[in-house]
Amino acid sequence: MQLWLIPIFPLLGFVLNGLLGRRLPKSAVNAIACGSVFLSFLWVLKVLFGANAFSGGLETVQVEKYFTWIQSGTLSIGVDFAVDRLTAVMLMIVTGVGLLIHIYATGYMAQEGGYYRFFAYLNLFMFFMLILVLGANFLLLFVGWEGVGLCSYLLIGFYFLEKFASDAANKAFIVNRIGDFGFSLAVFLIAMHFGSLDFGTVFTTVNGMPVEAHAGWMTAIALLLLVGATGKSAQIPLYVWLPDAMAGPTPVSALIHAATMVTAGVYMIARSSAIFLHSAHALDVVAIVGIATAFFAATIGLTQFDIKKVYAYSTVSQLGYMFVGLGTGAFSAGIWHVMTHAFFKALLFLGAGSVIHALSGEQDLRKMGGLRQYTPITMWTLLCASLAIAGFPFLSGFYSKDAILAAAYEHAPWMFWIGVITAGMTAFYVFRAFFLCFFGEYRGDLGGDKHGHGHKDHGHGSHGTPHESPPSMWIPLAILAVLSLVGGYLFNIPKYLEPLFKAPEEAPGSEWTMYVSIAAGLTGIGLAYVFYVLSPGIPQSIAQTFAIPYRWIYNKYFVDEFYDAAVVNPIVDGSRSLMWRMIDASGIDGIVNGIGHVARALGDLVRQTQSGFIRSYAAWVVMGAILVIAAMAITGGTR
Amino acid sequence: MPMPPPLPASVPISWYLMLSAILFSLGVAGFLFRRNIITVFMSIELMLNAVNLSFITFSYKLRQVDGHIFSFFVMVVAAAEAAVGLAIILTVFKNRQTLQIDEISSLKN
Amino acid sequence: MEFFVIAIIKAAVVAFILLTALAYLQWAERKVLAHIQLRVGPRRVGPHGLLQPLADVIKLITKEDMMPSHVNKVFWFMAPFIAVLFALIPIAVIPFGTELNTPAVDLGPLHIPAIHTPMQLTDLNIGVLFVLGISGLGVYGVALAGWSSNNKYSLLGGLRSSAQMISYELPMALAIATPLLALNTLSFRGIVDGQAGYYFGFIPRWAIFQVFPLNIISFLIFIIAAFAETNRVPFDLPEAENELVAGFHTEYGSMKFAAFFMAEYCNMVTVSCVATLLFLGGWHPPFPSEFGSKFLPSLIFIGAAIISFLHGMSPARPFDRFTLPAFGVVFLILAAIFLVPPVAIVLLPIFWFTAKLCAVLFVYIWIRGTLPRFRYDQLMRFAWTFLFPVAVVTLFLAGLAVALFP
Amino acid sequence: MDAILFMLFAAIAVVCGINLVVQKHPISSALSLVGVMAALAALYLLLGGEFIAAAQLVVYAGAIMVLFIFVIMLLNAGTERRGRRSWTHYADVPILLVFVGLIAALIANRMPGSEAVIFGQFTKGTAKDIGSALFTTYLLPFEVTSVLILIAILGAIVLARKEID
Repeated sequence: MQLWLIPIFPLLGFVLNGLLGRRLPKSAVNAIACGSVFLSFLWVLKVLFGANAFSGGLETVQVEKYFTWIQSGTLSIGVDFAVDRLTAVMLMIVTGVGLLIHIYATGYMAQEGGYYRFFAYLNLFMFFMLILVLGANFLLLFVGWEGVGLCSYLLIGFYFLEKFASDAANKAFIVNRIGDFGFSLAVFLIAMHFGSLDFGTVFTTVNGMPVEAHAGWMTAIALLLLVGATGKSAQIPLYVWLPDAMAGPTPVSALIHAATMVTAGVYMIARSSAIFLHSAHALDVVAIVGIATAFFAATIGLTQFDIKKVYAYSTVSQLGYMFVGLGTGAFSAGIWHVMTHAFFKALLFLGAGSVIHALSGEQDLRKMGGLRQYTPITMWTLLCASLAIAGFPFLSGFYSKDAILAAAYEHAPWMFWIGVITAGMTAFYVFRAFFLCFFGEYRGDLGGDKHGHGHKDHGHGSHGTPHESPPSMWIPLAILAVLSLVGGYLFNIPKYLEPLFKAPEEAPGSEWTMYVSIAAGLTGIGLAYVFYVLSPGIPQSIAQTFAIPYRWIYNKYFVDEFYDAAVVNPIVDGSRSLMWRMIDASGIDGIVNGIGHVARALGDLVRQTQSGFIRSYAAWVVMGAILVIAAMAITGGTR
Repeated sequence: MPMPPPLPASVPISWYLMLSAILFSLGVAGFLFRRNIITVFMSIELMLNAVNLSFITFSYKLRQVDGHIFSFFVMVVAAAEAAVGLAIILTVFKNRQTLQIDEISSLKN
Repeated sequence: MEFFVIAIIKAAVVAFILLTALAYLQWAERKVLAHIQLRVGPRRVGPHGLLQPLADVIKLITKEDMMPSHVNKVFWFMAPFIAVLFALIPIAVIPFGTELNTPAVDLGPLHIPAIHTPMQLTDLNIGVLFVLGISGLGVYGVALAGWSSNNKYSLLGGLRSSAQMISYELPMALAIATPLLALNTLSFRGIVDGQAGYYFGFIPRWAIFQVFPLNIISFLIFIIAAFAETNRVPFDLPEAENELVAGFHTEYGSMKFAAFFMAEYCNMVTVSCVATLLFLGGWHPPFPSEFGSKFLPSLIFIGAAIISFLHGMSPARPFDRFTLPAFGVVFLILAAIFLVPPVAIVLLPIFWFTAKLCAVLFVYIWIRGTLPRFRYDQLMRFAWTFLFPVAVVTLFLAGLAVALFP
Repeated sequence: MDAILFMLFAAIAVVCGINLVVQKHPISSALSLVGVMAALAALYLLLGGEFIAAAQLVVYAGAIMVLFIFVIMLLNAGTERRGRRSWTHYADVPILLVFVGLIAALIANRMPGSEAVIFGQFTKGTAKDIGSALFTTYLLPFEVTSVLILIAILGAIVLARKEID
């Protein structure tokens, strides 16, 4: 099937743009960037149709082995790509949504500096993401994992001249290191316990085992994998990097921090579902982490005023939903939500980007409003996305979220109820953002001076009046809008993933859960309408009456400050005082200098032999050879 | 090497190795005795050849082709070395008008 | 035992034929050059000067072998023999025809067992490499001669020839490698077998037609490099008479000079043989036998016979009245021989091989009669900046072609 | 037969090697080195390394040594003068004797009664085998060597070209 072609195209795009991009005109850079992604999208289609994956084919995994990468002892790790239905779904999401976002970015970044750099990074990200989903063993998965982490770092810090951007990049990178540490430990454990890293061998071994066998191992591996997943997918306690990651350009937020990379954790857990199914505790932990994150992030989302922050927290909360799905054993539901979320959250971010673009870089909801007459297309597309995420009946979000909630109810009713509340909050804050953005009248300054704004993408044009985006931006919006409207109905993922995961059985008489979640969503929307359209005074008064919890929530429960106090500052001080002053300055430097002195003394000694006569050197060499041979002759050497 | 009175139909491998050793030490001798840079250089080539012979011999003993590969690489490297070395010799001769190895004893001229 | 006997006999026969051929090649060269320059060439000694080579040999042998002073004697003596040696060795692996199979003959006392042996001294399965290697050694003779005769012209000649040979060996080797890519063997016999058959039934499957058109290019490169390797016009700088007074063999006389001469012509024959075997399909006729290629030799000889008879009718010189008909009779006999099937099986390949060989040799002589000599810097620049890159590119493309369309 | 051939070529090799060392004139040394190489090529053939034998002729005898002779002629290097005798000059002979003795002893006790070399026993030395080994197992070293050659060419040109000034 020539799977290797899929990631190769973006890699080529990266090489071309990265090396020559500076000299190429923008059109050429666009052509290379989008063309490479388009080619790999086409190849994905060809591969999947070739394996007629959409018409009942590809029930079993198909592996392509290319070459042995690491061969140490009995452990042999090859560079192998595999494609099964799970991979197929992820491939479609990554390349399809990725392509749309690339096209969008050509319009969005039009006025930016470092144009070619941006697209080179984006292509590199695509390459690593495809490696991640295609890899047929944990090590390749890890390679892709680290690679996307790197690209996310590069792209968050795209405006590296701004301190907040580089800080956010570092934060994301460091927080992810913690997760990756867990993940790598998990990989080591797997290699230790199974003697192989291939998905095929590992999972067949696991499935072969009785459920309770090696429970300790399984739990350890599963929990460590979960640590990795929480890092990459921004779950409690490692979610803190994602909101700051919004410092990157909006297409990056859409592609990496909403649609694809952050769902890598979900993909990884679903991929290693066999291991998780062998450890009930680990599954419970996953579910609890998920539901906690969902609720927690949703509450924060209620109060934010930066539109991208709102969507960022909603991303965290939706990822929490996915984890709930995974943790309650409804892996397919989780993946389903990955797909629908990719649609509407990418759309939300792109729409937000379009709004920001329209407002020449404004991100503060309080300075927006009344944009519906300026940017109708953006409004309608955003409406679709908001309805979809709010779980409005028969839109994409509805199906996946309902599947997850049903599974949650099967698992533990309290989880279901928290999920419902979260759904309500989700609907509320999304529409809060929507109404604040498009209804009322424009609260921004039409003068177009952009002083005093917080962090934002920079310098879209110079005009102050809001304006609709170019077609290269709203066409992807439209496509995504259609997808987020009908996506859930068209692609019934749980049914599609039957061969891999057993579908969550619908308990009879549990349809009311569906109605409850719909009701929650509608309530949220209604409340938002009341609060921010009918009588905009209410939120203020609420904020004043519940001042203390409001401030807590508004400041994100002071989690960042807590982390600073508990983790960051001690490390910084410790390394400054202890490591640097004592150990490095005195100890290591002393040793190094001492070695230098010794070397000089020896040199003075040895210099006497340097007579400058080649033949005396040769004689020395011969004597040395004689010594060696004599030693061999005496000791017997090695036979 | 001692020749046994009745000449055997074929010689043992160790004779080839002995021949290689003798050639090698002849090369060393050339390196040590000769004064002409070019001759010294040729002695190095002689040593390389001796080593090649033992490579081939061992690859005969092990019935593997690797020895041939190694000696092939040795040849290639020797070619490169000869090119550069002779160029250096030309330069030295241009600067010092001598090929006597003992007269080229200082790094500075 | 029998193996040794056959080998010795073959060696003797080949050596005899080769040496005579060399002598007559030189005669042919003089004749052709003469006709190119509208002269007659040697015609005093024997009919049409056919005995000229013999006379030359006698002259050279009987000349005084004087040795100039101040020459480095050992090398001065060694050089011509080295040259001849390395010129003669490659012939050992050149096949001239398919195979010789004779039934066992029993004449009372001496009993000749059934012989079947390739028309070749030895079929080395790295023949091509062997020829390359030995012909690479040929340069020592020239270089030593030039250096040892202690004469600035000779030294220049030696230097030139060594530099020139090193430079032109690369394109030559690359050009040789190109057909080998498709033929996929290094033994001459295998190479020729790989060129049997015809495209569309009439275009011979010779190597030059194989990886069309790359092998034609590499054939040209090979011919050019071969001219340089054999120090022939237009690359005959080592012995440029008018600037180096015969270059490396200025100081040589009589038999040593003859040795150099013989070496040069022997090299010509060798490279022509290689060209014939590698590119021109060896002994495979240019068109298939169902089109009557097996009768062509007879026809040619008969035609020659008729011509010589006609000329015999109206002789230009008195003794032609006897010589030409005699030739005609010889030709007729040859034609008759070629019509005897068992003999023809052996002789036809040899005939075609010889024909192609003579064609290539004629090109040699023709070029010599036509082209002026290169200047030295032109020679080097031509080798390194034109011939070598072209050869590399051709080899690369040929490899690509062979890999893509096996 | 094998033994005779071995004796013949080994004798040629050793004699030429000694000649290389004792001859005063570089050209004589060069020619005797060529002799050694030719003899070694024959020995390679005996050992079944036909490709290597050919390569030995082409590369060493055909190219490298011609280069040497070319340089010798170019510099017109005469017979070497008696230079100052360094201490090595006296230490050399015993050193060498010890050297050869050691190696001989080593070989003697390492491979006692080692198997006989019979022509045709080893058939893996054809161009085909070497090519396949070279382009699969040893591909990376091969490419590295090609880079090395390139560097050598550049270095040689840079070193030996006339200073244009």
